[in-house]
Amino acid sequence: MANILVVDDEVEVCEAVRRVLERAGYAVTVASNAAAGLDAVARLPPDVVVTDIIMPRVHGVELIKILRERYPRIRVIAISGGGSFGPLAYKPDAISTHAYLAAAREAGAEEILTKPFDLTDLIAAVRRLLPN
Amino acid sequence: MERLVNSLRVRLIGVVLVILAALVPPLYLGVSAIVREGYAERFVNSLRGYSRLVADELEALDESDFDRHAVALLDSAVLSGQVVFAEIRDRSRTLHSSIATQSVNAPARDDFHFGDQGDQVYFITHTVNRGDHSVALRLGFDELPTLEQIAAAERHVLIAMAAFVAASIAVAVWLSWVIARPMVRLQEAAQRVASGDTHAQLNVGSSIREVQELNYHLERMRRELVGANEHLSREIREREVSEQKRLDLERRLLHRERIATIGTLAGGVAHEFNNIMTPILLYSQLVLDEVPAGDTLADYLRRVIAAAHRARSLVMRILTFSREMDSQQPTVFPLRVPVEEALALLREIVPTNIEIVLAAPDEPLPVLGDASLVHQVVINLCTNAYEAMRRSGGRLTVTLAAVENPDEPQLRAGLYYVLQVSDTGHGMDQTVLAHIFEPFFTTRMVGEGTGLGLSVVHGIVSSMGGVITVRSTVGSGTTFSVYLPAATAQAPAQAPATAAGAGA
Amino acid sequence: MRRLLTLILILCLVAPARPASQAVVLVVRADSPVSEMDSVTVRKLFLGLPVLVNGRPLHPLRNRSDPLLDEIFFQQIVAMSQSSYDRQILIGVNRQGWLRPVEYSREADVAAALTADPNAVSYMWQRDVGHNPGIRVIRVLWSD
Amino acid sequence: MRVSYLLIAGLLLCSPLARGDPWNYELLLMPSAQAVGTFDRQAPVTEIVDQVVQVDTLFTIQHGAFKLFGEYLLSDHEGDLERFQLGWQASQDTVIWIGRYHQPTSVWNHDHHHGQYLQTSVSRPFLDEWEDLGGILPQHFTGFLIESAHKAFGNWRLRTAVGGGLAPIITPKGMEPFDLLHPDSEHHQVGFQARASLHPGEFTESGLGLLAATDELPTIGLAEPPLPGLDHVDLKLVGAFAIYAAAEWKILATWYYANTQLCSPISTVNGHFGVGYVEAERRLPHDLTAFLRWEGSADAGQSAYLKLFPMMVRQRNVGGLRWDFVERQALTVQLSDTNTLDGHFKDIRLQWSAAFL
Repeated sequence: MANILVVDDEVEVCEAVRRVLERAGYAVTVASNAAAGLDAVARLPPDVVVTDIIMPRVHGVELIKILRERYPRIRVIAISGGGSFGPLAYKPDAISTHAYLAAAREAGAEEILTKPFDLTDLIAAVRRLLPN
Repeated sequence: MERLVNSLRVRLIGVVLVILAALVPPLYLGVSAIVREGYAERFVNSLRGYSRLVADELEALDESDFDRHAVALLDSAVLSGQVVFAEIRDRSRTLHSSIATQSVNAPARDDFHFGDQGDQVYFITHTVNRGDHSVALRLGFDELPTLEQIAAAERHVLIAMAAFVAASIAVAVWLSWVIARPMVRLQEAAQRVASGDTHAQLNVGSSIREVQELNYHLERMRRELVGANEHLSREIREREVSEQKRLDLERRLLHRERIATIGTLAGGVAHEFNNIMTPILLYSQLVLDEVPAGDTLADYLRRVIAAAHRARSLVMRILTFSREMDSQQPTVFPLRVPVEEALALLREIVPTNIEIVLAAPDEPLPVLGDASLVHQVVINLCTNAYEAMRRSGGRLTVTLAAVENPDEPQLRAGLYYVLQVSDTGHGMDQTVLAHIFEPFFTTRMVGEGTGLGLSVVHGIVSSMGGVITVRSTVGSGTTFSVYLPAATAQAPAQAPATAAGAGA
Repeated sequence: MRRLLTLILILCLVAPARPASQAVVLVVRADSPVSEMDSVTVRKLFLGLPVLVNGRPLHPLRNRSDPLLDEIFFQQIVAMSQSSYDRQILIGVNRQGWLRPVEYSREADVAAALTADPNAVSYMWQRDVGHNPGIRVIRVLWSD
Repeated sequence: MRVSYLLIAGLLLCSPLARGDPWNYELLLMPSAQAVGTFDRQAPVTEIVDQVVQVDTLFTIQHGAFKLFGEYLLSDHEGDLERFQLGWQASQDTVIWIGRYHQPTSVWNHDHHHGQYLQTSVSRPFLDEWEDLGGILPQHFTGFLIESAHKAFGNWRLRTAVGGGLAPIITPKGMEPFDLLHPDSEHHQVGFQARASLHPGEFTESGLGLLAATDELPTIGLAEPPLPGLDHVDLKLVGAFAIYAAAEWKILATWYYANTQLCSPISTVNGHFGVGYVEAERRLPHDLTAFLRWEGSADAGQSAYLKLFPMMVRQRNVGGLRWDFVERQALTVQLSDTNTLDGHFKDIRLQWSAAFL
């Protein structure tokens, strides 16, 4: 069974994605920030990492670059809130919205999903990365 | 007006009358005395000459038939017209003229002056030698005609005096009218000017020099007044214009700030909204899969999913709107350009008691990003600065400089340009500094500002990959430092640090 | 006006002491060549015209010791008013260099001048001649 | 000449004839100030007089029958010894003068001489004008003058005057009499004058009289004389005068008939002209005296002699008022309308005059 890591600082989003993926038959682990995500990967390298981009201190793009360097095999799906960074995100160093989507793709994310995405889009994206 | 003319006229005539009263009587007495003396002197002179001639003739009479010749002599004297008494006393005899003269009683003594003894007759006696004895010839001359001449002359003098008095009174009346008239006109003109009609030219035209001078000064004053009025109204208009412009600018700034805020808000809200919508959408679809198709519950779920989809597309439209509005293509521009533009704008609206100083090196200091955003940053920081110094005035200093590896934790090494805005205002204490960048945080009154200014600045600086810090001590002032990465020649979309972009 | 006052003044001064009748007489020095003189010559002499006796001109002296004498001088001797007399003198001096009569204001000076000059002629009150031995009366000029 | 003259005067004055007589003297000062304003002028002003301030001084020194009598006129533009006569009172009515005198045929000058105060009007008739002021008849002579008065019938008096002496010369600047103080070296000729008049009384001014004079006047330095080579003029005058003086009125009139003969070594030119004036004076109350005078001439245009005096007055009317405002001082205002040979002008004169004895 494929193993997917979901990294997002929004706990509700993680929970929802986890449930959907588990219902689709995947094993899902969650992390609330990039650092926790890297720990989880170190413990058990997943097949696919689904990561948010705008996260405090280390934002998603940075995580993707690290994953690309250390675990080239892991496939990455980037999901973003769209909209801009900004005060509500309290993440002073977050970068601006669509710019970082392009940056994520450039950093190595094969699939980009903008929140709120449909269940079917998520499943389809995963299935594109894990055909088997 | 009438009162002025009358009071002047009365006073002038009063003065003239006083002078006349002082002058006329002595003048009259003096002149009439001269007149009387003139006539009297001539009368006495002629009677002395005439009586002397008669006496000489009497002396020349020879002795024979003396009496007859003497009487003939007396007759010729009486016939001469002015003699009213003629008598010759020869020892005990007295001879008289044969022509009867009205009886005149001769006084004991001779007259020596006209009008002596008041008997209207001038008696003169000549002692004539007649051989061994002397004879007295006595003549009396009638003073009446001369007295009448004198009386007539004195009447003439009186008439002349009266005419003189009348003439001088007439002159006084005329003079007061001549003097009063220009005064009256001056008074009217002055009142007209006072009541606002300042454009009527003052020209009284009077022969009297003082009145002319008064007119000249009044006219100059009026012209100055008119000039002063115009100057004042011009100044007021200018003031209003500048006030208008300032308000306009402030409103535009506020408007712009609000728009930017909406943009940021939209961005922020959208971002948060999307995060919230994601579980809603996922769970609704998850439950829809669990629920049999025809079930009313499925219908409800489908309505929820549809609503979620509509919400997503709405948010997407808002995002594209705010992105469009703010995000221009990032370009490389010299940092000092937007700074100078902003300062020029600020000099218009900052009150004069605040001095604005710009210290910038000559190099262009190129940065990558949106110049209008930097313009926005400078405006916000400076507005906050001059608000802090509004009451007490002070100095607002903006400095630009290049810094290699600034020791700011959040910045990676490299060349940065620092924009510092420092003011000499009342400063902020630590509690305020902690929340200064949080949105909706403001120390100002409700309605004076949205409290989003600094958070917007923070957003812009971050989007340009820079960082903003603040130092402040209460009572001496505050300094904001904005570090922006120096733009290098490569393409813009390179390392995240150089991200440019929308938002705010 | 002025002269009236002076006259009244005199009258009240002189009046009480005045003798019943008084006269003004023409006087010369005792040994003067002048014996008698008619009124026309007297008038000429005091008008400044030349009057010669034995080839010598007579010198008229005006006795101004008494204001009444002045009045009598104008009325009886020159028989004209004062201003006419004044004018006549001016014309005389201007035309032929006549000499104005010398004037004395005190009766003693008149007497002294008379005794000093044989050709001098003057006039005084009859009563004053008495106590001046060197003086001789030629004729009565005026008596009231 | 001057020094010797004084010597003679001194000797006579101290002559034994007058021994014992007191020395008497008399001094008469007659100052006057005159302002002239000419207007409406179409001819050069004849009189040189403009703003004249002058003092006429008369002095007499008498010792016995001898008398030195002089008149010195000091004015703002000249200072001259006008008369300087040594007189001898020959008899009761006759005086013999030697020296510089005013010729007696000028009735005006004989009555007033230089004394402005004594004449009623300000200016004198043009025919009696002084030589240096543009006069046409000679006035100052240096020689002898005999004045005497005689009893005529009844009270009438006959006054006569006979004079003779050095006559003035004629120069481009007009006549110049012989001056005692600065005797010039010119060759003066001789002139004789005679006057006789009858007067009703000893002291009366009224009277009638006849005048005659014959003068030889050398002409010196004339640029273009009317007769080429002119060296002298024989001037013969015959005239008559009348004076009526009463308390209120005074009328004065004179008329001359002049016969002139301009002589040059080779030829002579005869000519004649008549000049005269009539003046009336009226005494008014308040010591005012009004006066009016007409002055005229006949055949003045044709007379060659008068060409020597280009600025001569042909006809003049004078009128005015005199005010004897105080004893021996007078203010006179006079208006005159003058016609000269080549034009006319009007002038107004204001004069203050006084006499101090």
